[in-house]
Amino acid sequence: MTVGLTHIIVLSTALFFIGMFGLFTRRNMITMLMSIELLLNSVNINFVAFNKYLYPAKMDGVFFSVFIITVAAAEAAVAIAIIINLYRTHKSIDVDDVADLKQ
Amino acid sequence: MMKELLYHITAFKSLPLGEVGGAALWIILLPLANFILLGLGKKYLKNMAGVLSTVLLFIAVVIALSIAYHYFFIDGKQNGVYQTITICQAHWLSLSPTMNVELGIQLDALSVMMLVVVTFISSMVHLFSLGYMKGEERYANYFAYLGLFTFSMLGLVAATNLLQLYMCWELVGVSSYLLIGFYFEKPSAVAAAKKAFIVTRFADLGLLIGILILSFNTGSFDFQTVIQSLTNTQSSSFISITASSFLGMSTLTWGLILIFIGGAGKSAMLPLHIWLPDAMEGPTPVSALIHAATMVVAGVFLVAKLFAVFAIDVTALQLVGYVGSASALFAAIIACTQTDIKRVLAYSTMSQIGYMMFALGVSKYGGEEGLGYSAALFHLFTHAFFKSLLFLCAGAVIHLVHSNEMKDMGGLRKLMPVTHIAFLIACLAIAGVPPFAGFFSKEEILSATYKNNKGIYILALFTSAVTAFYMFRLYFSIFWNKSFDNHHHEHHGEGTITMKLPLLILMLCAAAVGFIPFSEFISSDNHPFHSAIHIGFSILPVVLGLCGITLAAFLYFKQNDRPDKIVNSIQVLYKTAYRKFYVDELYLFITKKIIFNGIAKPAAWIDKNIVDSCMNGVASITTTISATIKNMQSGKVQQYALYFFAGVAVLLMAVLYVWK
Amino acid sequence: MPENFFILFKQELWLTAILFILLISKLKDKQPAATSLLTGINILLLLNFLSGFFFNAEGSLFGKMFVTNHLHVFEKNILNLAALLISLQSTKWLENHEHIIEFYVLMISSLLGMFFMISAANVLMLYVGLELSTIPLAAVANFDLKRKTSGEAAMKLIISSAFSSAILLLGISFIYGCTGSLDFADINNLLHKEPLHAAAFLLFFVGLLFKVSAVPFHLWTADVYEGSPVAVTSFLSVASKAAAVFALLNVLNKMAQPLSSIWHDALIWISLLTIIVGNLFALRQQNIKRLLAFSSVSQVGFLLLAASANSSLGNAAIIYFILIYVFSNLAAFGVIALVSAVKQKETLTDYHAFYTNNKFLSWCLSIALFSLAGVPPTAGFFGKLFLLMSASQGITFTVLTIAALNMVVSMYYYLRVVRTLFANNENECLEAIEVPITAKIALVICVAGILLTGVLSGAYNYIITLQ
Amino acid sequence: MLLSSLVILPLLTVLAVAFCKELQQIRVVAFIGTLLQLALVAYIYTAYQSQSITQSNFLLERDCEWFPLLNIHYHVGVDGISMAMIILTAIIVIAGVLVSWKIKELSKEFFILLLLLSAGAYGFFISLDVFTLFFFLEVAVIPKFLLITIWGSGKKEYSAMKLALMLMTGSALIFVGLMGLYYTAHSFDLQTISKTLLNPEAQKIIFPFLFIGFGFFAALFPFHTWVPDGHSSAPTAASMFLAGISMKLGGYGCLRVATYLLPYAAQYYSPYIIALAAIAILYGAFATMMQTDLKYINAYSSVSHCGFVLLGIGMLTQTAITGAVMQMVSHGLITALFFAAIGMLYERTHTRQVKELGGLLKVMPFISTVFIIAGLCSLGLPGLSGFAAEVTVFVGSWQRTETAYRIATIVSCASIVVTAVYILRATGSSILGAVKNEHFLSLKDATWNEKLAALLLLIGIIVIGIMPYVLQNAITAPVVDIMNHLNANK
Repeated sequence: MTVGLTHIIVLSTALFFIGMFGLFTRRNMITMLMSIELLLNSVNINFVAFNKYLYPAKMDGVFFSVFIITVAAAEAAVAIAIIINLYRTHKSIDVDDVADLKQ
Repeated sequence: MMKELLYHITAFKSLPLGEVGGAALWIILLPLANFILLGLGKKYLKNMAGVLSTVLLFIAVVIALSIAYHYFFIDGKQNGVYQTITICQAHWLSLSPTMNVELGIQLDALSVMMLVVVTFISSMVHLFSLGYMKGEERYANYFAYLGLFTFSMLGLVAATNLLQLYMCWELVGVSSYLLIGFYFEKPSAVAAAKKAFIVTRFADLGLLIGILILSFNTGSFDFQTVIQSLTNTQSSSFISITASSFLGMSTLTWGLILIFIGGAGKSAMLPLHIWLPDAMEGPTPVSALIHAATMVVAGVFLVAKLFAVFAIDVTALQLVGYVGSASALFAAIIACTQTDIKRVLAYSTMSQIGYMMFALGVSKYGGEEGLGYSAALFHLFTHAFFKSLLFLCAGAVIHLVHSNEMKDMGGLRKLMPVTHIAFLIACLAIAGVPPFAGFFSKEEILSATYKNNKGIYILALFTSAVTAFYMFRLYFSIFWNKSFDNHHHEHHGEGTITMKLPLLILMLCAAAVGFIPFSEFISSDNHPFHSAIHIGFSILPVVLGLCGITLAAFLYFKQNDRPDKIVNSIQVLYKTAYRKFYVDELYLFITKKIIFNGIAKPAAWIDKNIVDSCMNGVASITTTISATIKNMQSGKVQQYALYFFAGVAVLLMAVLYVWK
Repeated sequence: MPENFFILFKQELWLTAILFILLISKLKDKQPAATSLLTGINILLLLNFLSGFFFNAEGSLFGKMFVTNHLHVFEKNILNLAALLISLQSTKWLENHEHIIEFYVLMISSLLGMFFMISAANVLMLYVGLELSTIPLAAVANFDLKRKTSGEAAMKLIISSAFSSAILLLGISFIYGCTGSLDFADINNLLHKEPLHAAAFLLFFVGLLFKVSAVPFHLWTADVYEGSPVAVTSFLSVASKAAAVFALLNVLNKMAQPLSSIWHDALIWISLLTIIVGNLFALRQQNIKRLLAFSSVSQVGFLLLAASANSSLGNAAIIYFILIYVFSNLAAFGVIALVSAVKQKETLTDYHAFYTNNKFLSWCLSIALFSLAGVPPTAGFFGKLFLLMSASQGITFTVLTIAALNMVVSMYYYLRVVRTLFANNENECLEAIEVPITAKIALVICVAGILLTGVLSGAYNYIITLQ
Repeated sequence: MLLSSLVILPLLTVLAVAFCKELQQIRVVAFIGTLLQLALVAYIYTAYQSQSITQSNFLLERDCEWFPLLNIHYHVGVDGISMAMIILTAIIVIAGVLVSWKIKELSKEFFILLLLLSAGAYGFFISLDVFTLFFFLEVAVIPKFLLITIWGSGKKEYSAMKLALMLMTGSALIFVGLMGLYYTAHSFDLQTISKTLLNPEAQKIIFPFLFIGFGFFAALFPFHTWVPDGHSSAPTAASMFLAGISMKLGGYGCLRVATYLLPYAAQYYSPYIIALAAIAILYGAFATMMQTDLKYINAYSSVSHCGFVLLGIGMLTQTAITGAVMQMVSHGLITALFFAAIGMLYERTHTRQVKELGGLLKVMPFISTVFIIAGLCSLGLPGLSGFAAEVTVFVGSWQRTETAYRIATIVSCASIVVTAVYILRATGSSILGAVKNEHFLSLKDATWNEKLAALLLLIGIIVIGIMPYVLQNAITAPVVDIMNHLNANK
């Protein structure tokens, strides 16, 4: 059995939903951040797979995924900085404790 | 602006009345000038105000008399018919391309007669008021209001069209309001003024709609056009107005009935009479002028003015006749029981106007058949003199006694001889004793009624006896009965010469005007005709009148307990009549219970609680929704993401399955 | 590299230069005094703004990934102006802040990202611009380090935007899968009205709607606006939103024309929802920043309604409205920033009888609110009307009526603030607030903008000529 | 340029007032500004008179492009109707400034807002482009809100908000209607649209938006509820302006925009308009009877009287429409006079409750006389303006012979009785009667400025009452134009 595009799409979709599930349910902010990384990586898989299977002539998809990885790193850096600061002010990294602004 | 204004006043046309005709404008302008001068300059005029306005009024009387002389004896008649002459016109408004409202002065026999009556009585009242109102705080205001009234009354009688009539009609209503409420610090005066205005306003509504009907169907407000097109049975407007009907009556009938309602309101006909007795709260000379001689007969004037049209429509004219006769009797009965002398006079006025009304109601159009018409106006004419005389006398009495109640009076004949004689003559005149004025006019009315409607004739006879009774009841109670106890009152005699002079003049008139051959001047179709008194016919009413007088003398000449006995024996009837047949209570019920509590209160309530609440409800619903959905913004970032995802999902579903 | 690279890339280069200057000055051991630093930065920003008016050209760079034309230059100028005004307004707050340079570095990076977003003609460029504009903002939202809410706002912003970019990227990946290209023009040619294409596009589209905070993707907005420092809030609400709208317009016009019937309907529903929900939430707010946040949500609804028209008239109306919105919102936030610097909080009750001692500020705030409410003669009236006018080509009377009636609802909460300002209670009113000259200049510019851009039709006509 | 100066002059005055320092200066500058307005209006009137009617119905026109791509023009011009409304505005504004002479608190802002209002009203009446017209209509809303919420009395905040929101709702509907108009006729220009034959079905959809929208301003039942609260909470000058001019904006709009531009729909909806107007007239009058606050009485009576305007418009006969326009002018003057008198009384006695007042004629003869005259005029006394206008409406309404129209006319006529009742009740217990409160005896009569204000309004009322043809001649041509338009689009 060769691994076709479909398999990879299924994988990436599964990854996406796993990531989303994690994002919605985990209370720990660091875990949420990791879930987001899952989301982004599933997209990366998409790009690479599309590029390889459908449009192998150009490298657009691959490059895009490189950009995503880079940006995700930056994003994670900022997010972690924010979470650290939150820990300083709230003494917690539970996302439910940080819900003063509402309604 | 000025140029435009002048342009709009049509220059005096070449008039058959020659030089004098133009002066008719002055009759109307002088009282107006009076009103404006006194209204603006009351601070500076002070006591001169009365004199000034009286002088102006006398000038107006002179002009009116000379115009009447010219009209009736020199220029007015052409080919044996009294002409309708338009003296001047000023454009006021165009209500449609064809319906121009021109304010102006139009003279016909009726108007000329009324001009004379109004100016003359007004001048007498002015003269009388000089003494009567002396020392009043708002002396100038009083004369200003009188000026306004006289102006509007003259405008009414000289109106060229229905709308002008309506305008002046309202203006006399307002001046009546102002004068009744002259003593505005007295709550009863304010209430009476209000009542008078509102009741007549209600009637005016009828008049207004009636005018709308007639003017719409004839395409004009002008009396002449309206009358011409509605009396010509071939004209298109006549056909259209009689063809259409509503609730079984033709539009014409409706229009005339509505107009008559207006007239009935002003003339205090049943059941719109309730304001008149209360209107006696005003100064007495005012009652003499407005509520006896001039304004209250406006209804009669109105029906007479449109008589040619009324004569075509039997239903409306019958209504006039029956309402008139019922009012005459009704008021006469009440008058027998009242103790306030002015109220007695008020009811007597109502009764006498009832006479005029039913005389019109039984009359026919044209020639000798129109005797009722001439008689009604003849009675209007004579009544103006003797009734204003009665009021002025009453005024003099009240001036002396400081009370309106009969029980405070009695035996005044020695203290006020002039008043006494004047009052006696006026009473004789109203009772129909020959040769005083009332006799002649009443005889004409009775003979016209006899010819056309026997039922009304019998009522009228009875009323005439009752009239004689209550008038002499009044006379005896004031001037005879007990002797006057003047220890309690500071005696200041009969008043100044200015108060006595008008009494004397009016006394002469009340005695003499009956000899005028009235139908030679005023007739339904303006063709003069001769009417004679039939001695034989007159015997019955005169005898009945004398019976009434005798009865009154029997009961009231000396102080005794006979009246009380009679009252006790017919207590229920007496009470009912004394309480004016509970009409006031009925009105109170209708206004307070039905209109106030039944309509106005719910309207205000609905506005506040339903209409407004709906508007506010929209706002509160919005806030409620806003409060309900506030938890969407829970503050939890994971839920935000969930909503986000739900949004995406819904959008995708919608795109994939709904829109495709 | 084309010979006019420096002209086409002028505005971005300016920003980069400023960034370098700031970084270098940060590296120096001795920091300059706050006031002189701020003055310098303001002058730089002013020069940056002015540069936008000279030597403009149209063309593309980086293999057509980056396109610029007069309209884009104008859009960027609007953003430059916003940045300048915000900087002028927040001097009072920044003077006492220890990280002035960092603030500007982050803000200008974000601005740079926005410029890339606007000029993007390629999905990759758009994505990079988007992230460049968002991530620094999250950091800068946390700038009141001690305040709990500030951290919360930053957290919510970064997590929400990360999630939204994930969705956006998913969309992009499928678009790439469907078309094999990242170039706007190519995608425009290759996209069809097919379910997969439509779904892919919608995922991408939603990512952008998140940025403009359309309902139901708006939930972060109010919290972030409320929690962030006022300067950041104004930047978020004005610049960030404007850039996202410009980018959205670009995408809709240049990339998604084959699917216009789909996004037309979607936009109408979303915009109605946005208008209504934004208004309903705004109605009950007691915090003036939060109130303005929700009001801005509802304003976006009107923008989207015009965007649904898919016409040049609509685009012009949107750009015009954004210009006005910059003035109005910044006038409002300018006043709020000053009050907040004194009071440290922004509840509506603090503004009770504000007029008694602060006439100038009250008038500025009122005029700004009137403009937001769309009351003539302020420019907001014209802005909103033109939006609806261009929108009404493609919508039913019902939609138009709902939108118009929502203007009345929004009227309520704006007037509520105005009423509070003018209440005559002299006992518990705020004392007179000292207005620094820079803030005064900024406010005067804003108010003049509000009063003049509408009545004098020049601005609008100019935008029309740009297209 | 001449007409535009009507808008510019108040704005210049606003600037001048803004730079004033002392109270006295502010008043005088504002007064001079309004005097100049009056002079300008008089000059425009003479200029208008001297130009003969050419092909166009509008004179002193000026048309320049404003937003060319949207086909929005700044287009102004006057015809008889707008001329009448402009004169009305000038008179009421000057009277408003005069009665506000004593305002001490934030007087500068007060006069500024009042002048802004007048600028809005002038602009509205001279606009020949519906967009410009809408612009000026909305300009006049917010100053009202501020005037009430800052200087008002009673539950002013509620009233001000209610007024603003309801008027804005009206504007929102008008806007929707305008959009419909624009996308049907592709123009905002009044004359251009009037020359285009609009699709009847489209007219039927657009008309309700425009008519109800303007109806909010003109107190169309059931959208009148802002009137009582708004008027009674407003300071005197604002009440005068609200009832005198603001409500006329609605009537003018109903006529000039809704009826004129959508003649087919106007005829289609005529019965509904008539029904609402007749209800407003009688129901408003009855509701007035139960009011105890003088301002509420006048406010509700305004609902009733403005019903005549809508009735006249809805009847669609030349006479009725003429009457409607006359009623607009007349009611503007009367109600302003009434509010001025009530304001003067309130300023002195500090109460507006009918029950607490009494016998004021003795204490303050001038103000009381003004009050009585205003009352009499309100109940339609001939010789004053109210009668001429109402009778024209009645006669015009009677020209519609259908039974429903007749009933509506009779119902409306019946209001003259109810009006008399409430006016006389109010007058009877507050002005006449015995002095109810000792301290009333020490009160002073009107000052010169108040007298001047009252006289100014009175002159207007009397001139129209005695010479209504002056007003009528001015408005005949435009009304005939509207009628021709209606008849051509049956």
